[in-house]
Amino acid sequence: MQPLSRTQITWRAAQDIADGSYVNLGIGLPVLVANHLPADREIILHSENGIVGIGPAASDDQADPDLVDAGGQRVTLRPGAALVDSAAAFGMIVGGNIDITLLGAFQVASNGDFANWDSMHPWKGPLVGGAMDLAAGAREVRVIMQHTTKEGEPRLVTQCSYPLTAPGVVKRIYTDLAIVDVTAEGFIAREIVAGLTPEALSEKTGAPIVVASNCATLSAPDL
Amino acid sequence: MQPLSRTQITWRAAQDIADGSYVNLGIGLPVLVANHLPADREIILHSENGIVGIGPAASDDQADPDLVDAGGQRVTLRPGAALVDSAAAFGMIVGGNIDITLLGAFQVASNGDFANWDSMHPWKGPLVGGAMDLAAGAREVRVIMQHTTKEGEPRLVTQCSYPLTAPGVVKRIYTDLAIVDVTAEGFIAREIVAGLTPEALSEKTGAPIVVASNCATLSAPDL
Amino acid sequence: MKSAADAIADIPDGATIMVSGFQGSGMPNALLRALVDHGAKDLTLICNGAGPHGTQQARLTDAGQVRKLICSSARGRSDEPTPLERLWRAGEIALELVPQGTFAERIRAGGAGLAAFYTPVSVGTDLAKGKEARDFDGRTYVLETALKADFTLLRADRADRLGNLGYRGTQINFGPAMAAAGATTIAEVGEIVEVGSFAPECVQTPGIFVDRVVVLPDLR
Amino acid sequence: MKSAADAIADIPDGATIMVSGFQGSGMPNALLRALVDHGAKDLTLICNGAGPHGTQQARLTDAGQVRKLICSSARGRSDEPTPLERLWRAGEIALELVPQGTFAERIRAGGAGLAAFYTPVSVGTDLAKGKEARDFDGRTYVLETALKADFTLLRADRADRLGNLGYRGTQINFGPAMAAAGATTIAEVGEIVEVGSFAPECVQTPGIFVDRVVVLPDLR
Repeated sequence: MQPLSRTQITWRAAQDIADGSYVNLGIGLPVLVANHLPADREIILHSENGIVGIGPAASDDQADPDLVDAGGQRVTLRPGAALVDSAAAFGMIVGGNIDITLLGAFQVASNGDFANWDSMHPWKGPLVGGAMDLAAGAREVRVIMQHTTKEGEPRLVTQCSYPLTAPGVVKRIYTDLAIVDVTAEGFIAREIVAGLTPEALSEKTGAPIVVASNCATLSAPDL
Repeated sequence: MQPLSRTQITWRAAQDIADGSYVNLGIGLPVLVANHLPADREIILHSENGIVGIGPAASDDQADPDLVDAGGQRVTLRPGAALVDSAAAFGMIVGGNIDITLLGAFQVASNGDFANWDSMHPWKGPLVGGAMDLAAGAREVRVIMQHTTKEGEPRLVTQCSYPLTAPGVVKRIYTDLAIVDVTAEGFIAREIVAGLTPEALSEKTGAPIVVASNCATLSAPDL
Repeated sequence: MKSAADAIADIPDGATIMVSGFQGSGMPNALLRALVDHGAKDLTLICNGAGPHGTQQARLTDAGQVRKLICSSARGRSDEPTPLERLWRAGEIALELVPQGTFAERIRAGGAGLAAFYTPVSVGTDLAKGKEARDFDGRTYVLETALKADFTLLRADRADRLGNLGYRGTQINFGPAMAAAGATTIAEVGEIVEVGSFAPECVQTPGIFVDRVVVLPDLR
Repeated sequence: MKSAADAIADIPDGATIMVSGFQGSGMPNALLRALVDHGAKDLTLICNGAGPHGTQQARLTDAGQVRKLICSSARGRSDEPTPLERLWRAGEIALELVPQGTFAERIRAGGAGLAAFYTPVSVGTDLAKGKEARDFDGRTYVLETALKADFTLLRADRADRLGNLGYRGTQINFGPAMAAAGATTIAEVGEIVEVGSFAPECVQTPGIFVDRVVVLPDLR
């Protein structure tokens, strides 16, 4: 059994983004999806601090502290980009103009609830950023995360133990082991890495998970 | 007794606008105030369809159907003008950024209520435009109107018989006969045209009106 | 889109349609003309003012295609009732009169995904009757609900292939707010410009809001 | 205004202050530095995030000048608690955590004269606890109140004599909304440009919202 690397997960998630989509990529793993968007598709990346049309990451000599994405990374603009203020940028999100948001998560529940903002850290200050706005506003919420914690605890669960970011919104999850859809019937595995049995997948999943009859092999190029 | 002409009323109202003010002039008589603004003051005219900084009326060869004020008049822009959308333009109004609005009215009551939108016409369709937004949002509402109707009925009243535009907002009224402040004690005449006695003014006014002890003569140049 | 007729062909009976424009500036006359020809009826029209006689917008209401008009002005300018005023008096068209700033703000709220807001405008007037009033910090506000539309029709000066729009002068008026509040937004423009022609900080309506563009060069 | 110190000299103890900026871009560091030196205390600070250690904004909170912080992030990046995190844990600074879009919209509402609005964001989460929930058309929304300030501090790239502002890149972030929501808005800019330099359709913050401008040429 060969789990996908972090880079491979982001590659795989990128393949599912349709031509013409407006997409917001969350901080962390999701933002790396930008590196793998198919070149033949026109996909427009949105950042909640006011960019519609992020271009490639800035090289050292391009880097401009006044051209940053939501994670603070120095970026460029693609031709045809627009710069707007934060209220307008979030208006696009909550107004339903972002086709897909890809977000990281601590946990996703089989009813689509997910948690990604409050790590319940004993002394760190609270941080929510734009997570709840994206979760409530985007037309489709997809999550990218490891299938289990470092300690091997499932992150796909029947009920989130961490405070929710939004209830019932996640439609698809990309992990190192599987692509899992969140349906009215709960988790359904659409792709599983080679060598992982349905039983082994169930063991690593904290809620009932059905393997689709047409379940494919989850794979990605060496990256 | 020599009442002010319509043009003279607008001239007089213009003299009371302080340097540096942002001003919105209502359709009809008020918009003519723009012709008489003192040249040594920087007064910025706002139009609710999205102009901050209206310039002089357009000459025939300047006239552009895509540069109009709220009354549909073809205008120019002053240097430093901004063009914004209607939501932003009304945000300026309701958000309290218009120092003064000058509006026409059917009636003003001695508690500051006024009526200028619904003429109670038997068959005409309703029209409110931006009147209520200006009335509720501007920092100071001043009214320009004839002191009485064509039939001689008072327009300054104890209670408006026409539907209100806003309650309790008018601070000052410019008429062909007087400048009247609306105070907690009711109407107080600050200036009266020469030859008009306090008694004659009271007769033409539908509510108690006090003539200020320092009441001046209301006059304007021949225009 | 090849033509205005193509662009509006899928507007069904009963649709809610926003139409930008103020005092003639920014009115999407080609799209409106196509909509009259198309014949969709039972429309709810959200447009700041009733169009003066002879305009494409007036043709739409005069033809009886509009069931309800949400606006800040439905008054004709003539000494005789306009066809719209007659339809209204006869109960064949419903009017919802809204203060113009509240009208703009309701559309802006619809585009931004909000359901409703509290505004001080119209408090104490007939237009606040039947609306929920509520005090915040000692001032009274009324509750106004957001407006959204199935289709938005607007005119701009130019567009790029991504749907970014630029307006001439006061054409802009309700365009940006309506573009955001329409599920399908259709713009008629005078020119298609190269992608990259707009300065990024000066895109008056970003293409994310625009679904269809019709080029009508004789508009310019 | 000659200096940042002059521009903020009348900020009293207990004032509510909005500060623009996101990930360092658009932070009015000269004004913040002056405010630390000025020493006003018991401030309510409305700023998207707590400033990283060493920034002027962090100096303001670390110095105990802030009684309450309204933000979408108050988390430090280090393995040890930041001074702000210590003050918060000790109960010496109050935190109001707001989703970033709701934060922006509350400020925008304050500038536009609205009292409150219903948003779908945060419904069903801990951040909606204690807030009024209400259904519109079958979806649940929570009531969020507008934010206003006595003073807004922001950075822009350039200004003209009328106070019109232009921003570089992502400097814009909360600037336009906060400029409108502040009773007194103070901008620090790198350059004063001639009146007429801005294209009218491209004035990112119109001068009507701006009260004071400080020119700091070394900002550019």
